Amino acid sequence: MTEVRLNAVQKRFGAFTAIESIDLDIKSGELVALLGPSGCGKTTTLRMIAGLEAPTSGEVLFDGKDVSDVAVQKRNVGMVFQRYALFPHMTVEKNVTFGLDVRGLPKQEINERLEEILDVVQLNQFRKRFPAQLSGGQMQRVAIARTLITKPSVLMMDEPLANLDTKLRGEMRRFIRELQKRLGITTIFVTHDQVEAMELADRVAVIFNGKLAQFGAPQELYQQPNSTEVADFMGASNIFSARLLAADRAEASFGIIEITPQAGLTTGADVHVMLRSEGIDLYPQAEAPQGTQNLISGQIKAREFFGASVQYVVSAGGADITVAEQSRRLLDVGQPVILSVQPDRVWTIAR
Amino acid sequence: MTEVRLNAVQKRFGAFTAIESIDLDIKSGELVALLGPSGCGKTTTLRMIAGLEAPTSGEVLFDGKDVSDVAVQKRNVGMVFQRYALFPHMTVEKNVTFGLDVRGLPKQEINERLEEILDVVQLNQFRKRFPAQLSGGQMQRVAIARTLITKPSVLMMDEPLANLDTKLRGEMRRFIRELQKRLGITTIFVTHDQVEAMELADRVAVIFNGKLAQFGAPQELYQQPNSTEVADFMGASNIFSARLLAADRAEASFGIIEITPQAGLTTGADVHVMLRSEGIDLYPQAEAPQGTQNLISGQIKAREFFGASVQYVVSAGGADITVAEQSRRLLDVGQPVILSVQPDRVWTIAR
Amino acid sequence: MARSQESALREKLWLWLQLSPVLLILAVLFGGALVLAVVQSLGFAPWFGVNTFPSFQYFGALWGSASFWESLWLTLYYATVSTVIALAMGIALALALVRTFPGKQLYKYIYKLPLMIPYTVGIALAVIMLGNGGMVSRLAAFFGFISDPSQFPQILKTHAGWGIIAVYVWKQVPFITLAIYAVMLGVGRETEEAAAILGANRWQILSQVTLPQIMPGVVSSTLICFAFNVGAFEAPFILGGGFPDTLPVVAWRYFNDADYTLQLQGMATVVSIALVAGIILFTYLAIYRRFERKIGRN
Amino acid sequence: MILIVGFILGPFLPLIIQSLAFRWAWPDLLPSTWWMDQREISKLPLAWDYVLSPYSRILEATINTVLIGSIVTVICLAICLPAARVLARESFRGKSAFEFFLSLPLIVPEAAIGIALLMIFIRMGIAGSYVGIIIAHLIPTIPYMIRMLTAVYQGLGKDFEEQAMILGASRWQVMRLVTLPMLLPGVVAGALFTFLVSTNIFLLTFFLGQGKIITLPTLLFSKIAGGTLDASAAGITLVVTLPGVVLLIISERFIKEEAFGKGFGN
Amino acid sequence: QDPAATEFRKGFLAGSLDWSAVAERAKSEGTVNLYYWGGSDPLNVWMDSIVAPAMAELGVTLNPVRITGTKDAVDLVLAELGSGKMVGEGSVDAIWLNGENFSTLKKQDALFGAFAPLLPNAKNIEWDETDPRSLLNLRDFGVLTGGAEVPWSGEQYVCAVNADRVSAEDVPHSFDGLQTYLEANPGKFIYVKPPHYIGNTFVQEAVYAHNPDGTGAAPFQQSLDELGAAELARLIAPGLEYLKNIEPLLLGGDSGTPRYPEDSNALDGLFLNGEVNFNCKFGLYAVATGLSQGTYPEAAQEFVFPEGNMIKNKNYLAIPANAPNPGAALVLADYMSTVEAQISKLEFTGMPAGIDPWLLSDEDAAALAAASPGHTGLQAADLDANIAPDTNATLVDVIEATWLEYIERDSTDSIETIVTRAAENLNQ
Ligand SMILES: Nc1ncnc2c1ncn2[C@@H]1O[C@H](COP(=O)(O)OP(=O)(O)OP(=O)(O)O)[C@@H](O)[C@H]1O
Ligand SMILES: Nc1ncnc2c1ncn2[C@@H]1O[C@H](COP(=O)(O)OP(=O)(O)OP(=O)(O)O)[C@@H](O)[C@H]1O
Ligand SMILES: [Mg+2]
Ligand SMILES: [Mg+2]
Repeated sequence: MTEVRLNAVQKRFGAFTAIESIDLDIKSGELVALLGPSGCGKTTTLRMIAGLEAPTSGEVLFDGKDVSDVAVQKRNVGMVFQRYALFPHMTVEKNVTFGLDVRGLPKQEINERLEEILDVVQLNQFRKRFPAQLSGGQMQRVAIARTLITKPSVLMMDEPLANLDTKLRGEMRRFIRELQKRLGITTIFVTHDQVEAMELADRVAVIFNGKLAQFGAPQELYQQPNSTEVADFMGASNIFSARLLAADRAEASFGIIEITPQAGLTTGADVHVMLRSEGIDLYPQAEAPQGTQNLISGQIKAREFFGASVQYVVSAGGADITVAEQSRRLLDVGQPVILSVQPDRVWTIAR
Repeated sequence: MTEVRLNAVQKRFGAFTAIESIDLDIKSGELVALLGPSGCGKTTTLRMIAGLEAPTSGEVLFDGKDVSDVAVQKRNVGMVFQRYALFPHMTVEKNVTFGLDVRGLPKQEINERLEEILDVVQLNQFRKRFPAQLSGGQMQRVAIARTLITKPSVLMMDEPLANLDTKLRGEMRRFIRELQKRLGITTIFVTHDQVEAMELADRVAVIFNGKLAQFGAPQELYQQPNSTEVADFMGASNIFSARLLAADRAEASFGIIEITPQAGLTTGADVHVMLRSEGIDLYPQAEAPQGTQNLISGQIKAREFFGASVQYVVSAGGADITVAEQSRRLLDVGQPVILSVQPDRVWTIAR
Repeated sequence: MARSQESALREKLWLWLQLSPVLLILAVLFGGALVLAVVQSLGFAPWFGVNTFPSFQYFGALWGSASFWESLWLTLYYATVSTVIALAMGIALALALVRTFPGKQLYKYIYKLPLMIPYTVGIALAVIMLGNGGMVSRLAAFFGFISDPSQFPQILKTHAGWGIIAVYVWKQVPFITLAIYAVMLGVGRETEEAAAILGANRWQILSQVTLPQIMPGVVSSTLICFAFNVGAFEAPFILGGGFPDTLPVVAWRYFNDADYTLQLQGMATVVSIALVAGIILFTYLAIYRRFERKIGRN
Repeated sequence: MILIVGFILGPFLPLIIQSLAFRWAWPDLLPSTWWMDQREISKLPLAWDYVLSPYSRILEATINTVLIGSIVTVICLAICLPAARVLARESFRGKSAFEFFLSLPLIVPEAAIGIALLMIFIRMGIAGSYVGIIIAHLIPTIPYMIRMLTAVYQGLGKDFEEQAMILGASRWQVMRLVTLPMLLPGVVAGALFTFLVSTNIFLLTFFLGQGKIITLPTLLFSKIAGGTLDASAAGITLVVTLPGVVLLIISERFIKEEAFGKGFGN
Repeated sequence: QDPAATEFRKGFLAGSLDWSAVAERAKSEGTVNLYYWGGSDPLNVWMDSIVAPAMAELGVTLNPVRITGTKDAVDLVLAELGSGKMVGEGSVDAIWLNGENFSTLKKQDALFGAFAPLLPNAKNIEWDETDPRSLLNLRDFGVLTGGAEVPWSGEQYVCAVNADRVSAEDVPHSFDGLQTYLEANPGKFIYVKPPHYIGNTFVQEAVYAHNPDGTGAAPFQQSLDELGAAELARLIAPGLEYLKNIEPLLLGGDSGTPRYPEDSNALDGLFLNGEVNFNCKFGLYAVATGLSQGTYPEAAQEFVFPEGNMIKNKNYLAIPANAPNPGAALVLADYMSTVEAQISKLEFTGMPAGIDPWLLSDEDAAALAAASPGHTGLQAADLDANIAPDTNATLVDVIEATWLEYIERDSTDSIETIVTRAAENLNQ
C-alpha cells in the first residue's frame, strides 16, 4: 500500500537524544518489527512516523513524499497503542466506528464496514459491551478493528501484546499475522520480545540506544547477527572469545572448534564464536556419536525443566555452555556428557 | 523453616466468593507456585496467608498452629508485592533496612545484614538511589532484598516478574531460585505464566475460579494434567476427542492411535487424547521411519519460525496438529509429512 | 527538513492561545490590581491629589508604628494557631476515614458540611454559641457556674482570638481532611501493608510510611489555609478584640476613614499583607522542597 | 466521631431556636417569647416572615449566588480546560514561571487586591455589575480549577487523544468526543469546587458588588457584622446554609473523594 | 458628559423647568438608585413595601441599594467623578446621609445642586432663615446645606435603661453619675465605637458636657478653620480625658480593652442579654421599636442622659452631581417629603419626621402625631428640654480621629498634638 522511509531521522528531547540517526526503508505491504530494549527509541520512531512527534532533523517519506507538513489526521496511518487506549466511555461498536464517525461517512457505509470488520475480528457478540467488560484479547481485537476500519495505508502497533498472558499472546500473534497478510497493509510493530519479532515479522529492525543495529529477515538476524550485542539480544546464550587458527578452525577456552569459513576473517584474528543452545546436540558420555567433528566433553552443572524443553548448563573446559533440548529424556546434574555441534551452526563474529 | 497449611479456607467479599474452598499443604522449605488466570484468587490466597485478609471460614496453619489471631506483624512472613510497594520516599538502603529499623536492631547488625543482602542482590552501587530512579528489575530486587533481610520464615511473592522483559525475567527467575534454595525459606509465589511456574517451582498449585484444580510437581502437571482445562492452561496444543477401542488403542478424527493404557478407563469410553506438540516427531514423507507405531500422515499447513524452534501446523485427517521442532531444518508449507508419536507420549483424560 | 518553521510557529501560537484567557484574567486583573496596590502604596494616587511616587513614606509610617507590628503579630498568631490545629485534626480525621467504622457513610456526609458553606455562617454559629450571651454561656448559667454573662470566659472579641480560631478550624478541618484523604486514596494502602509485613507497628507505619507520602497533600492544604487565614477579613472583624486589629481589618478601617490620604496607608497595609503571606509561604515551600529533594522526589 | 459530629452540627440547634424566637435573652435556654406569639400582633414581618419575604432580599441573594457561581464555573471551566491541557501535556519555556503565577492568587489574600481591583472596575465601568463580580470571582477560582484539571489530565494519559487524532478526528472532535467525556469525573469535581469557592467568596463580592449585587455571604455579613444574631439573622444564616447542604448531597452522589481532592496532590 | 442631563440640571436649578417636565423625564428614565444604610429591617420593609410601590405609581422603579456604610456610596460617587463620569453617567441617584459624608461631597463639589427648595413638597419644610426652627434644614452638622440635600428624617440621641436591672434611683443622668454607677457596677455600660456616627455622637455629648468653658455645644458650631486646632484641643481635652478614665469601667474594660460594639445592632444584643444595662443611640422611639421587634428587653425605658446635651439632628437625601437619573431622583426626593411618606416611615420604623409639622395642615399634623410610637419612661417634653445641636462636620472628623488615637490606640501624644496632626491631614 504505502512505502515508508526514514531518512537520517534524528530526535532530540531537549538535551537528550532519543534517536541518533535512523535510516529505514519499509516496503509496501511489509510487516516490520522494531525490536530493542526498553528506552531504545522504538516508540519514538513510531510516533514520528505517525506524525505525533516531529523529527529534529531528517525526513519521513511516504511513497517518496516528505510528510513533515502533513497533520496526523491526514496521514492515513493507523496506530494501535501499547495499552489499546480504547475509549472507556464508548461501546465496542462506537469505538470501532469512531474513525468513520468523525469523518462523517454515511451511516449506511459505516454500518457495512462495521459488520465486515466485526466478523473479521470475531467480536460480533460483544458489540454492545464497554471496554471494561472485555478480556485483554478482546480489547486488543477492538483496538485493531478500530484501526483497520479506517483502511489506513500504514498500520503501526506499539507493543501490542505486552500485557497478555502466554496463551493469549500466542493466539493474538497468529491473528495479527493472518490479518496483515490478508489485507497487505504496510505494518510496523514495536516489541521488546525477540520471540515475538521473529514470529511475526518479515523483517526485523533491531534498535539499540537510538541507533539501528541491524535490519534484516528474522532468520538472518538469528543466524548472522552482526554484533555480539545483537546476538545476545536475540537470545544467543553461548558466546565465547576465540582466536582463528585457520579459516575454518578457532580456539576457544573449551577447546578447538571447527567453523564455517567466513569472508573477511583471517587467521589469527580475534573473534567471537557463538553456539546457539538449541544447535548443540547432547549425549550421555556412553552414547557419544563416533567420527563426528566438534565433540566437546563436559559435565552437567544445572538443569532447568521448562515443560516443552529442558535446558542444561554444561561445564566444559572452564566454560559454561548452555544446551537446550526438547524434553524427551532427562539427564541428571553431575552426569558427564559429550556435546556435538555442526560447523555450520557455529557463527563467527569479528571482535 | 515453616510449614504452611490452608484448611478449607474460604473467602467472600460481600456477596462475591473469591475463594470457594482451598486446601493446601506446603512443606517446609518448599517453593510453591500459585498458577491461574487473572482474577482466580491467587492474590487473595497470599493475602490470607500473610494475614492481610481474614478468611471467611477455614483456617491457616503455620507449623500446625492456627494463626488467625496472630497479627500481620507477628507472623514473620515476607511478601513481595505485585507492584513492589517500595517506599517512594526512602533510598534503596532505607527501604531494605526498614524491617530491621522498625524492630530496633542494633545499628551494627543492621549494617552487616545490609551489606550482605546488597551483595546478594547486586545493588551495591544503587544504595543511595530512590525507587523512582531505578529500573524495573532493580526495583524488584530491592523489594526482594527488603523482604529477605528480615529472615522471614515464609516468603510470598505476588507476580514478581510480571513487569519485566524476557531477558530480565530469565535472570530474575534464576536469581530467585538460587536464593530460595540457598536459604531454604518456605516460598509461595503467584504467577499467571505457566513457563515461570514450571521453571521455578517445586510444586505448582493451579487455581481456577477460586478452586484448586491441581497441585503437584511441574512435570506431573505437564504430563498428567487431571483435566483438559489444566492441560490447556499448561500449554498443551493438541487435545482431541477420542473413543477407546481397547485399553491401548483410541480412535480420533485423524486416525487410530496407540496409547499407554491407563487405569480406570475401559473400552468404549469417551476420552480426550492429548499429544504435546514437542512430543511428536515430524518427517518429510520420503524419510518416514519404518516399522514405527503411530504414524500419521498429513500435510504442512502453516509454519512459524521462532528462532530457537519452528512450529508447524499439520493437517491430518481433518484435524490440525501442532508440532514443534528445534529449528535445524525447515520444511515448507504444503509439503506432505509423516508424524510419529510414541504411545507413552500420548496422555488420555476421561471425558 | 523536519517540520517547517511555519508549522512550528503555529504550534507555539496555538499553545499560547490556549493559555491566553487564563493569563489575561490573572495578568491584567490580578496582576494589575497588585501593581496598582503597590504603586499606590508608594505614593501614586493623583485621583486623591497625591503623587509622590516613589516614596516610602506610607510604608515608613506603617512599619514605624508599634501598632502595625502588634497587628502583624496578631494576624500571624490567628493564622498559625488555627492552621496548626486544623492540620492536626485534619490528618487525624483523614487517617480515621481510610479505615472502616460503623456509620462511616453518614459521617463522610457530615464532615464536609462546613466546607460547603460560607465562613459567615461559621461566624454566626460562633456568635450564637461562644458569645458571652451565647448558648454555652447560657448552659453554664443553667448549671449554676455563672450568674452574669460577664463571668463567662471571654471567647469572642478578645485578642486571644479563640472565637476566630474556632471558626477557621471549623471551616478548614474538612478541607484539609478532604485534601489529605484524597492523596491517601491515591497513594493506596500497599506500602502500609508492606510495612506491616516487615514488622512495623501502627505508629511506625504512620510516621515513617504514611505521613511522608501524604506530605504533598498536607503542604498544599496548609498553604491554602494559611494564606486564607492571613488575608481573612470577616471573622477577625466581627469576632476580633478591637484595636489592635488584624492587618486586613486595619486596612479596611483605613479605607473607611474620613481621611482619604489614609487610603494610601491602607494600600501599604494590604501590600504588607501580601508581602508577609508571600515571604512566609515561600519559606515554607522552600523548606518543603528541600525535604522533597531529600526524600528523592523532584 | 460523635464529638466531631457534635462540633459540626451542634451549633445549628440554637440557631434554629433563635430563628423562631421573638425575644430570647440571657440566661434563658429557650426564648421567653416565641415568634409565633407575636406574629399576629406585629405590624412588621418578624423572624421567618421577614426572612421569607422579599424584604430580606434572601431570594435575590440566593439567585445571585447560584447564578454567579454557575456562570463563574462555566467560564472557569471553559478557559481552564485548554490551559490545563497545555500544562499537563506540553513543555515550553516559561512553564514553571507560568505555573507559579497561576498559584499566586492562592497565596496573595483577596484583601490585598480588593480595593485596587475596585478602582480598576470603576474605571472600566463594571463595578457593581454582574460582569465585574464574575470576572473578579475568576481570580481565586482559576487556581483551584487549573490544579484539578491538570491533575486529571495527567492521569488521563495522552494515548486517547492521540489515538483519536490518528483515527482522523479534528481537534474539536477530539475534545468533544474523547477528552471531555473521559475527563468528566474530574471536570465535575473541579466545577463543583469552583462553584463552592465562588459561592463562598465574601470580600471580593463585598467590595466589588457595591451593595448593588448581594450574595448570600454578603447579605449575611451585613446582618451579623455587629456580632449579634437576631431572629431574622438566624433565619438567614439557615437559608445561607441550604445551598451548601444541596451541594453536599450532589457531591456525595456524583463525585468520588479522589477526584475532589485531586488538585491538592502537589 | 451627557448633554441632555446637563441641560436638564441647568434648567431645573435655574427654575426654568416645570415640575411636570421633571415628572416626565423621571418616567422616561424609569429607575432611581437610592443608596442607603440597609442595616435596619423595619426600614428595609418600609422602603420595599411603601416607597417602591409609591414610586412605581409615579412611573419610576425604585432600586433600593442597601449598603453597610454610607461612605461606600460617597466613595463610589467620588471615584466615578474621578474617572470622568459626569452628569448623567454615574451610578448613584440619591444617598441617605448627613454630617461628614455630606460635607465631603460638598467639598468635592460632587452634589447636584440646590434642588431641595425647588421641590413641590418643599412647602412642608421650613426654609425661613429668620425662624430658628429652620436651623436643622439649613445646616447639617453645622455645614450649610445650601439646598443640596432635603431633610428626610429627624433624630435624637436617647438612652434606654433596663429597669429590671437598674433601680430608678440608680439611673444616671450625667456623666459623673454614669461614672459613679459604673464604679459600683463595672462593665455594665458601653458605647458604639467611633468612627460609627452613633459612637461619634456619644463622644460629642461627653465633650459638650465637659466643655471647660461651660458653654456646652456652642463653640462646636464653628468650623475647624474658624475655631482653630489649638482651641479645639483645649475644648475637647476634658471630655476625652473623661472617656479615657472610664475605659476600665466599660464592658470588658477589666481585660484592658473594652469591647466596643461596631454598630447599634450589636449594642442592642448586649442590652438584650443584660451584658450592659444601658443602650444609648439615635432613636427617639428606639424603645418602642425595640420592644415591638423583640430586640429590647421587656423592661427597657427611656431616660434623660446627659442632661442638657442630648444631641438632636436631621438626616437627608442628597443627589450626587453625576446621578444617572436626575429626574427620578428629584421625584423620589419630592415623594420623601410628602406627609404620607413621613407618616408611614414613622409607623414602620419609628424614625421621626424630617418635615416640619408647623407647616402642615392641622389634619396632617395630627396624623403625624398619631403615627408616633410613643415614649416609655418619660415625656416628649423631657426630651425636648435637653436638646443639644450637632458638632460641626469639620470638627467631627478631627474629634473622631482624636478618639481613635488617644483612646483606642492609647497614644502617648498630648491631645493637642493629636488634634493638630489630624486637622492637618484632613485639610490636605
Ligand atoms: N517526551 C520526552 N521527553 C524526554 N525524553 C523522552 C521523551 N519521550 C521519550 N523520551 C526518552 O527517549 C528514549 C526513547 O523512548 P521510547 O519511548 O522511544 O523508548 P521505547 O524504545 O519505546 O522503550 P519501551 O520499550 O520502554 O517502551 C527514552 O530514554 C525516553 O526516556
Ligand atoms: N476487596 C475486594 N472486594 C471485592 N472483590 C475482591 C476484592 N479483592 C479481590 N476481589 C475479587 O476476588 C477475585 C480474586 O481476586 P485476586 O486479586 O485474588 O485475583 P488474582 O488471582 O490475584 O488475579 P490477578 O492475576 O489479576 O492479580 C477477583 O474476582 C476480584 O475481583
Ligand atoms: Mg515504548
Ligand atoms: Mg493478583
